[in-house]
This record gives sequence, C-alpha cells and structure tokens, in this order.
Amino acid sequence: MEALIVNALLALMMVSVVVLARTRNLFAVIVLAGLYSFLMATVMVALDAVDVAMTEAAVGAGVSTVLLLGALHLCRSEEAKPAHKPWLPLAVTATTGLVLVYGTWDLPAFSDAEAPIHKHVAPRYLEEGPRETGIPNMVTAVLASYRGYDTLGETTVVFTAGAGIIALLRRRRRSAADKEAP
Amino acid sequence: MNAHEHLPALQVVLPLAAAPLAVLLRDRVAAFVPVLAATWAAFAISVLMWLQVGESGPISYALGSWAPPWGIEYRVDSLSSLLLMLVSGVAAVVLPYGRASIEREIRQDNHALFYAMFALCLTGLLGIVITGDAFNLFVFLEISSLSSYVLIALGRDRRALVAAYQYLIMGTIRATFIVIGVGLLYLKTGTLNLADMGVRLQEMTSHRPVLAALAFLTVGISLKLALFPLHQWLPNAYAYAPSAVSAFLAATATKVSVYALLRFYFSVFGETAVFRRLPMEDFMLILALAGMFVASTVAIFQRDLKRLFAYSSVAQIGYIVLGISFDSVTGLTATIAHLVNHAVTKGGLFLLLGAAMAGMGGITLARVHGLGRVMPLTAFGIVLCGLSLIGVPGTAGFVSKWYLILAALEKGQWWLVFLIVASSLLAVAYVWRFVEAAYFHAPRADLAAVREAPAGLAIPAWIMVGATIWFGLDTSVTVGSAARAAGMLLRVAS
Amino acid sequence: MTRDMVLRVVAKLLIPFILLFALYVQFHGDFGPGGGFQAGVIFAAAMVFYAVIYGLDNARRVLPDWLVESMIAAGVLLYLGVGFAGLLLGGNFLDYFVLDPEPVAGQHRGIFWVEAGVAITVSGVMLKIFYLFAGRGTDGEQ
Amino acid sequence: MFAHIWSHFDYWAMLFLAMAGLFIVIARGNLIKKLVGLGIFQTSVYLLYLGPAKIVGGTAPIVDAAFKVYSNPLPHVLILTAIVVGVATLALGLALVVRIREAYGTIEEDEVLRRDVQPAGEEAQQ
Repeated sequence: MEALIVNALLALMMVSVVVLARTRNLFAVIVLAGLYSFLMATVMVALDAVDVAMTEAAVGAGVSTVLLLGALHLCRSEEAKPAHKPWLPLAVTATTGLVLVYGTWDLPAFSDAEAPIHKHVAPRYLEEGPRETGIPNMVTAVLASYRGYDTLGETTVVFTAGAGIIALLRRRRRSAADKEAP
Repeated sequence: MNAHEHLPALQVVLPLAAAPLAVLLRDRVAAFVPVLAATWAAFAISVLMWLQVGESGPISYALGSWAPPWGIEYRVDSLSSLLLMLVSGVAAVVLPYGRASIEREIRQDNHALFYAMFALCLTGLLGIVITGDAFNLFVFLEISSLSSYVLIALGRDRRALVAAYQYLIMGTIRATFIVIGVGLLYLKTGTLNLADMGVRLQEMTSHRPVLAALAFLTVGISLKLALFPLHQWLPNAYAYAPSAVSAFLAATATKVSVYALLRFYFSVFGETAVFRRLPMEDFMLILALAGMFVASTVAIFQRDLKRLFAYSSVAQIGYIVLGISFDSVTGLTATIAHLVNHAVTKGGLFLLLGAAMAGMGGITLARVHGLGRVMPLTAFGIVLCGLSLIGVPGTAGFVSKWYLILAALEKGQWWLVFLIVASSLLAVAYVWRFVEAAYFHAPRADLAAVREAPAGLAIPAWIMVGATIWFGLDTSVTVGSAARAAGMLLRVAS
Repeated sequence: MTRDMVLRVVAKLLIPFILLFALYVQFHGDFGPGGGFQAGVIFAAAMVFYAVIYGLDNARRVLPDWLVESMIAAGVLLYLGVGFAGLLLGGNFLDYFVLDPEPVAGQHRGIFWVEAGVAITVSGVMLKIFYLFAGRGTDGEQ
Repeated sequence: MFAHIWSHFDYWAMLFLAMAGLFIVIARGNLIKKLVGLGIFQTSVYLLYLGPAKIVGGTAPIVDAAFKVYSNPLPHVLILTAIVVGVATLALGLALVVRIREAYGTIEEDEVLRRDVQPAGEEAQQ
C-alpha cells in the first residue's frame, strides 16, 4: 500500500514535468514547478522523511516559487520558440539516462531492509543516538551533531548566496541617499 | 587547547570565519584585514602540516569528535598537504594584488563583499582538498562554486554576467552529477567516508552501480576540470572576471578538481577498478591529446590575451590528464608536479595580464602593441611565463614535461614523446603572438605615456614569476612531494 | 502596501502567531520535524507578509538593511563560535561534549546554539533577498 | 521486467525526472526556464537518496519506545543539505538573470549572445 501511494505520486510528478517542459508561458511554468515541489514534499512524507518534506514544502514550493515569480516580474518575459532542433541535448540526456538505467538496475529494491545503507553507519545513529545526544529526532541529531560540520557548510552556502546577491543587486549608495532626500 | 593538534580544522575554519567578519565590518579597509590575516595564517598552517606529514605520516582529524565513518573526517596526506599549500599559497599572493587591482575594477561599496567572497572561495577549495568525506566534499565544492560565480560576475564587462550565469548552470549540473555518483556509491556501501568506501568497494568494483558512479564522477569532475571537450565555460569565465579572480581561479580551481579526480580514482575506486577493468587509459589519453592540440590551436587565433591564455589552460590540463593516463608512478609524478608548476605559471601570467590591463586599459593583442617598451618589466614577465608554458629548460614547465616524457618512454611510447614536443610548438606559436605584439609594434599614440605597473600589482606577480623560475631550477619541493604523493596513490613504497 | 482595513487587521493578528510558530519549529526540532533552517524560513515569511501588507518601507523600518545584513553574518559567526568553544574547552572543532560537564547536556547546548545560528543566517538571507528583489521593482527602471 | 520496474519504481521515476530536467536546462534558451529545469534535475536526485532510505512499515526516525523500525535518517540529513544548496543556487542564478535582463534587455540566451557579437565590439571603441 505504501509503495502504491509513493509510486502514484511519482507518476503524477512525471506528468507535471512533461507538461512543464512543453509550456512556454513562464508564469504557468513557475506554477507547475511549485506543484512539482509540492508533490515532491508529499512523496517525502510518504517516504518517512518528514523533516525533509517540511523543508521542501517551505523552500521548493514556497521560497523558490516566490523568488521565481519575483524574477519574472522584473524580467517580464515569455519563452521564445526554440530556434533549432534539440538533437544535441536529446543525445546528452539519453546518454545520461542510459547510464542511470545501467547504474540503478542492480541497486537494492524498494524497502529492502538488508541494503548496505541500513546495515552500516546508520544503525549506530538509531541505536546509540538518543543516548549519545539526548535527542529523539535522529535527523536533528545527525544534522546538528554527528554531521554538524556539513551543516556549518550548508549555512555557509546560504551565507555565500546571500552576500553574493547583495553584491549583485545592491544599488549604489548614492541612489539610496537621493531617495531619502526629498 | 593544543593548537598544533587542531591545524586541520583551523586550515579551513579561519578563512571561513574571515568572510562573515568582512561582511560585518562593511568598510573596505577594515574588511581586508581579517581576510588577509586568515589567508596568510592558512598558508602558514598548510606549510606546518606539510612538514608534519613529511615527518610522521597522514593526519586524521575527527570533526565534532565523532569517529569516522559516523562523523566527518579531515585527512591530510602527502597529496592533500601539497595541494593545501598550493591553494593557500596562491591565495596569499593574489589577495594583496586583489586589493590593488579591484580599486580600478570593482565599485567601492562592493570591496568588502569581494574580500568575503574571496575568503569563501578559498575556504571551499581548501575544504574540498582536506575532507575525507564524500558529501562534505560536495558541500565545500558548492561554497567554492557559488563564491566564484559571484566573483566572476563582479567583472566590469556585462559579458561577465553571462559568463557567470553559464558557469552557474555548468557548475550545478556538474555538482549534481557528483551527487548522483556519490549517491550510487553510498547506496552500495552505506558509508560516506572516502577511505571506508574504498575498503568496502574492493569486492564490488565490477558491479554496475559502481561503474555508473565512476562515469558520473568522471564526467562531473571533468566538467569542473575543463577537460576537453567539456571546457566551454572556462575561457569566458576567465576572460571577463576581475584580474585577481582570473589569476586565482586559473591557478587553483582546476587543480583542485584534478585532485578530486585522483582522490576518487585511486583512494576510492582503486587503481585496479579504474584502469584494469575499463579502457580508461586509452580514453583519457585521447581526450588529453585532443585537448593539447585543439585548445592550443584555438588559442593561437584569439585576439584577447586573457582568452588566449585561458585556452592555453585547457591545453595544459591535457598534459595533466595525460600523466594520469599512464597509470604509473612517473606519470602521476608528472601530473602532480604539473599541478603546481602550471599553477604558479598561470597565476603569474594572469596577474601580469591584469597589470598590463591596468596600464593599457585592455588586453586585446591590438592594444598591447609596444607593451615591451612602455611596461618592460610586465612584458618580460609575461614572456618568462610563456617560456614555462612552452617548457623551455630552466622554467617550471620544463620539469613537468620532462617527467611526462620519461613516463612515455617507460611505456615505450615513442610517438607520444613526439606529440608532446609537437604540442609545445603550438605553445611557441601562441606565445609568439604576444611577443610580436609587445616587442615588434610601436605603442598606440595615446598609450605611449603609460608607465610600468605600480608595486602593489608588480610585486605579487613577480613572486609568482620567481616561483616559476625557482621550481624550474630546484625541483626538491615540487617533484619531491609529487613523487611521494604518487607513490602513496599507487600504494608503492617510495 | 494595501489600504484594505480588514487585511491590515488580520495581518496584525496573524503575524504574532506566525512568529510563534517559527519559534515552535525552532525549539521543537529536537522532538519532531523542524529546526533552524525551517524556522528561519518561516520567520522571514512573517516579515515578507508584513512587508506585503504594510509596505516595503515600513518593513525596512522594523528590520533595517544594516540589521538584516548583520544577521546574515552573525548566524555563521555564532555557528563558528560554538565550534571554537569546543576547541577552547579542550575538544575538537565542533565538539559539543566538552561544552558542559555532563556530555549529553553539552550536546544539547551545542545543538541549541548551532540551530540558532542557522535560523539567524537563513532568515537574514531570505529577508535580504526579498528586500533586494522587491526594491528592484519599485525604485528601479525609472 | 515488470516486477523489476515496480520494485525499482523510485529509481525509474528519478531517472525520468533527471533526464527531463537536464533536457530543459540544455535545450531551452530562456534563462528562467533553464533555472527551473536545473531545479528539477537537482530535486530528482533527492529520490535516489530518499527512496532507498524508506522501509515499509517503518516510521520517521524520531526514536520512541512505541516503534521498532525506522527509516534511515542519514539520507534525510544529506538531502536537507542538498535542498538548501539548491535554493541558494536558484536565488543566485535569478539575481544574475535580473542583472542580465537589465544589461541586455532580454533573457533569451541566443539573443543575449547575439547582442554581444557586434563586430563593433571593443576594437571599435579604441
């Protein structure tokens, strides 16, 4: 049953992406991208990744959509018709897809409890984590403590983007002064 | 607290801390101080660790005191310590240059942010080199990538924006390829620690997901490496970025990618998986040769000097990959030595180009006519670096080419020796184009009064040029470390 | 900015609850889903909501640009500070065990401050990006 | 074959979405649409990590005496980081698009490139 729900949601996501690829109205594209993210968040809930789902809903469906709409508002644009036949992109995509088919074919099946990822490293988090960190939510414990350094890196990425956007979009000091003058 | 034990963490964390400080301080003079202090400290730390590794072997550091593979491990060995020294050393030279050059190239209220981005880029590159964890590598890769997009976009020309955007698309695709590769490996092994992965992969080197992971990681890293034919993003990025940024990225970014490739090939997959089971040798050989010849030829026909030498970088990456394809200690020694040699050569070259641009207002070949007359030192320095690109004895470039030739001879591939020499002739051609413009033409009337570059630009540039000559004469640091690192990668006692 | 009285009153009533929710997400992250990143986004969303109803200039008066920019840097510095505290107290970088005589309590303390750092930087960045994009629309392209 | 597709459906969906996203990035010329495609390409990879982390019958990895089987928390942590990196990249990309639009007056890649290849270029300014 759980597998059925997940697979149905995944199928919906595939449909929304196909529609998105064929749409040229950018507003519709952004709305579809938001829908895609929302479906993704739902899939994540079904996959027990509640922390991730919450983030994806807030970030993918929320922040990203707002940012895209904001940028679209500043750019006011409609996608032009593609000028040439996309043979090269198709070839690149097909090759990537084939390597992925090849690579994922032998991977453990869905919900295989004997898969290596359930046998190595993770068991310690689940068995010892609450005692070692005193925190029942293992995602928080791994995120902030066991792999806290990754999270420092992640915060730094956000910081980099923020400071970078300031550098790119800030108007000169002078214009700000002009605005306050009258 | 014993500072000595914590050098691996401080190596990365000090430049990282300098970035928010620079943002907080806001003032362009005040922001420079912590970034400079952190950059120089990072260089000092890398030298200390290099000495320590030479004496007592690899250093492992458990961040958060969580033992690997549950926590994240920093690992410094003979290869990573050399790269750390290279990256932080180049940064230590380029940053003071940046202070002088951005006065002309970047508007003043962005200077503090420029320093912050520089510190972040350095942090990211150091983090990639020092980490022993596959996912942590991705995180620091993104720090260095995001900051370099911004640094490139700060260039004066509007084309810098487009170059940065294209680099962002390329960079994100490549990072996603790397995440896919790491994901496949994780699903097969259950671990993210590179060394642990290496051990667990031993028995499954022929499994399909592992081979697919190899493909994704190779393509992903080669994109960043600008390995021919995946190099398209590089010339624009280097050409329109601010001078200090071109110099820093040209000297370090591609080198760190080579490092990542070596790490995955030899420490994770293991040499047998990569070279015995797949025709990787031939594949890399072909790409390397194609890069050496096609990119050098394209370089000859460029009008803009930054673009010309950017294509030359693509060609030089060909030599670096050629060394890997030999799969021998001599070949890897050549590769690793060329990482360092090419870094100082190209670093010096781009710093001098920036100085020339500051004087002449542009660096198209037409504009630098008579550079040898108005800016004799700068022009001479460019020629010296050019000689190193060609591989003239007495320069750093010669040393690495010499080892490449030795490696080819070891394998009995005489025809390769011939090709290496032939491709050097192409380098003669593109360097000659500069010489012709600089020495055999009179400067344009309005540029005849241009003076030699100010000391703030000239001194850092000449430190790099000096290193180019020094590494050409004394090879104990470069080839010595490179041979040790190559022995370690191939698990041969040196 | 909207002149609709109903919207303004509703906003005034809602925003404290959104902020409260952000705090809940922040501090309940140990037991349920949530944490610094999500809380930071929600906090920024509350401010964006305020700006949409009461106007960008009013929002900028409540949380001025210099403060937001400082938040961006302060969060990272706070995170790093926890790391350095571990160093100074005799552990490795980001070692939380040494932050308290009781190791598990030390873990708690470390995670608390680290999550706070994440929340501060994330909310600062989100808000700053909103200011920049929204500001671009109104005072740009004259 | 059919059984394989069903038991590995998360992988099949992942690779389909990855291909679609990659195709949009490379083939489309609109700078905003490219970023949307890039986002899809990035998010598709989440499934590669999260799908295998799930154990049917398990619960979210919040340890409690009432449950025995949990899904694997480690991929969740990695993907949380990946999501944040993704949105940071998107925001930076959009900032660049806004600047490009102001500098060029268009956000179609072909058009942007065409407007730079004026033979007038920098040589003419000299």
